[in-house]
Amino acid sequence: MNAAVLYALVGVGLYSLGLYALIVHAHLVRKILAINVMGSGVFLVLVALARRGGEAGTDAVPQAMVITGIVVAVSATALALILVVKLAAETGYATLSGNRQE
Amino acid sequence: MTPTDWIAALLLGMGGVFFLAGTLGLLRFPDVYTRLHALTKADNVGLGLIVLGLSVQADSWVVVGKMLLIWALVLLAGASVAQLIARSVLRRGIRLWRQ
Amino acid sequence: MLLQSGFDVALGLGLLWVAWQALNSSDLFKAIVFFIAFGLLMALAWVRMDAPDIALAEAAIGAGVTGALLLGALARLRASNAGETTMGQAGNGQRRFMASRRLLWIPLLLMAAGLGYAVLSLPGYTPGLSAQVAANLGASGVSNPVTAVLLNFRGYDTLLELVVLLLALLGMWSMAGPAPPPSAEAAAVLDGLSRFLTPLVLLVAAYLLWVGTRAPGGAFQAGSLLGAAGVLLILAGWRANVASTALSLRLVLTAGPGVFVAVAAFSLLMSGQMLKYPPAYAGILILIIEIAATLSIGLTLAGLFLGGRPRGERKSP
Amino acid sequence: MQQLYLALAMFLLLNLGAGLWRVLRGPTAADRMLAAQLFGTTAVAVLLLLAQAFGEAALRDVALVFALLAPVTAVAFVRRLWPEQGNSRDTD
Repeated sequence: MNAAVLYALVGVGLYSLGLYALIVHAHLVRKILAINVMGSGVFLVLVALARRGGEAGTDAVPQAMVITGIVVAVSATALALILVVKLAAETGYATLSGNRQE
Repeated sequence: MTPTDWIAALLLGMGGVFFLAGTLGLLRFPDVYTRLHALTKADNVGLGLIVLGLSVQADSWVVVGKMLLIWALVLLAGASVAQLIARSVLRRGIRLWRQ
Repeated sequence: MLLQSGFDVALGLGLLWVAWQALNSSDLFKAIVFFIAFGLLMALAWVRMDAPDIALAEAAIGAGVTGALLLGALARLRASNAGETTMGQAGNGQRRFMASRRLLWIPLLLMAAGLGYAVLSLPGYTPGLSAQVAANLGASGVSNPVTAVLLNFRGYDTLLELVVLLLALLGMWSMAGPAPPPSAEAAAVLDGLSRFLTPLVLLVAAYLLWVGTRAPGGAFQAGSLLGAAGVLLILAGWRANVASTALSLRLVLTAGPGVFVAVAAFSLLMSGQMLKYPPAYAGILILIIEIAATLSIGLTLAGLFLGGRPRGERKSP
Repeated sequence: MQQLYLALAMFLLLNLGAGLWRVLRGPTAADRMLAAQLFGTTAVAVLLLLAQAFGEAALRDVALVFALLAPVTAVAFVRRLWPEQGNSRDTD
């Protein structure tokens, strides 16, 4: 097993852990963290699999996609966090209504 | 191994020891003030020794300059953050550890 | 060789463990600190994946923006007593769900096993598009393949990414209302630190932008650094004296996508195809787009951290 | 020599792992934040070692970015989460 496969498997692991946390946690900030971890897992799989080029070198296309992905992920996170902050300011909860007693 | 290699290895090893000391301090010291002290000093010395060890074998002066700049920035960050956190902890009324 | 594998295995296990803690720590603040550590380990993983361009972006975003963003949001949530959900707050449905949590492992493990099997069964040698990238690198105007892909071969992707960034900021502006007022006057140490570091960050951002044409670096990394400088200035209590309606602010925010579209139109006229630069001008066109994109990305990230529309007031002297 | 760099980088990584214990234990939020600060310094050292071990100059730029931005998260913590007006004595 070479390093690329190792990191791709770690990426799969991260994606699964993130999905688990996304489902079981009610707090929306935890859900945002979970989505971020899932995203990192996907990025890791993409870049790890781009390394199978051998002498032809690393494939630059997935790397470029991941760079823009990281910056877009952080701006989406910022937007999501503002939504949660507004929700909590309005309702006093940082969870969706289905997940709490009214 | 040439004599330069030995000097580099010695410096790098000492750097590792200081990092270990910083972590031991972080884990073993009794309160946040002492841990602050351990971290922001031991690790910065450790990084300095590693930078020195790498500089001995660096290819060019530009590389040495960049590494020294990095070390200076880490020192600045360590000193500022230590002061800011210590001040914030103190104002929150967290007591100092007494034997 | 053994040491390298050891490093990779330790880093991989560390990533998984830290991610687990970031997702499942009892205390939300603890979870966020673990998430910050997770970003740091990810940067090391990118280094080991021969992707220094990504490592640079991850370092700038992770160290400069994400942590500050999460901690700021947590502070605002605590102000409205929503920093944490206890089990008591969870509804009946949630509690019933907790009971079936163990069953959730079964489909998730099956999914993980399936994905793992898919990864393992992929052919070992796949050059992907690296041959095409290498063949056309000479005509792209830059010699860093990642920058060539970002700004030449798949320029339209990057153009749309810049639009997405802008949309995120506009979305926040329309929902969040005016930004929270700056916290109390910064301590002397913080004030001095922000004055000392900001010019250096700008310098390194310019360096990364410049070097990005031939070595790891580029607009996204430089823009993220600018954003981090903005975060530091906002934390130190500095505010630019512009309202969200100011023309100057809007011009810089739209400079990235705007210049990109202008270049696309120019290339449409010159060569009949959008974003197909004439090889003689490719280098300079890419640099112009990158400068505009860097400014837009930096200002957008800082604006996202501000947490609302800028009010247009100056730091009181 | 490359072996030595790699061995030291590995040692520092394990060192970082040991530091995670403090994030886990706390007890105060400041302790956790401090540990995160240590990770930044350690990552810089690891990156410098890897840069020399593999002859990749770009990794020094990554280290430079980490060093430049090392204080940002801690400053956010001090300014936003633990502002000085706060007199509550909760330990998180």
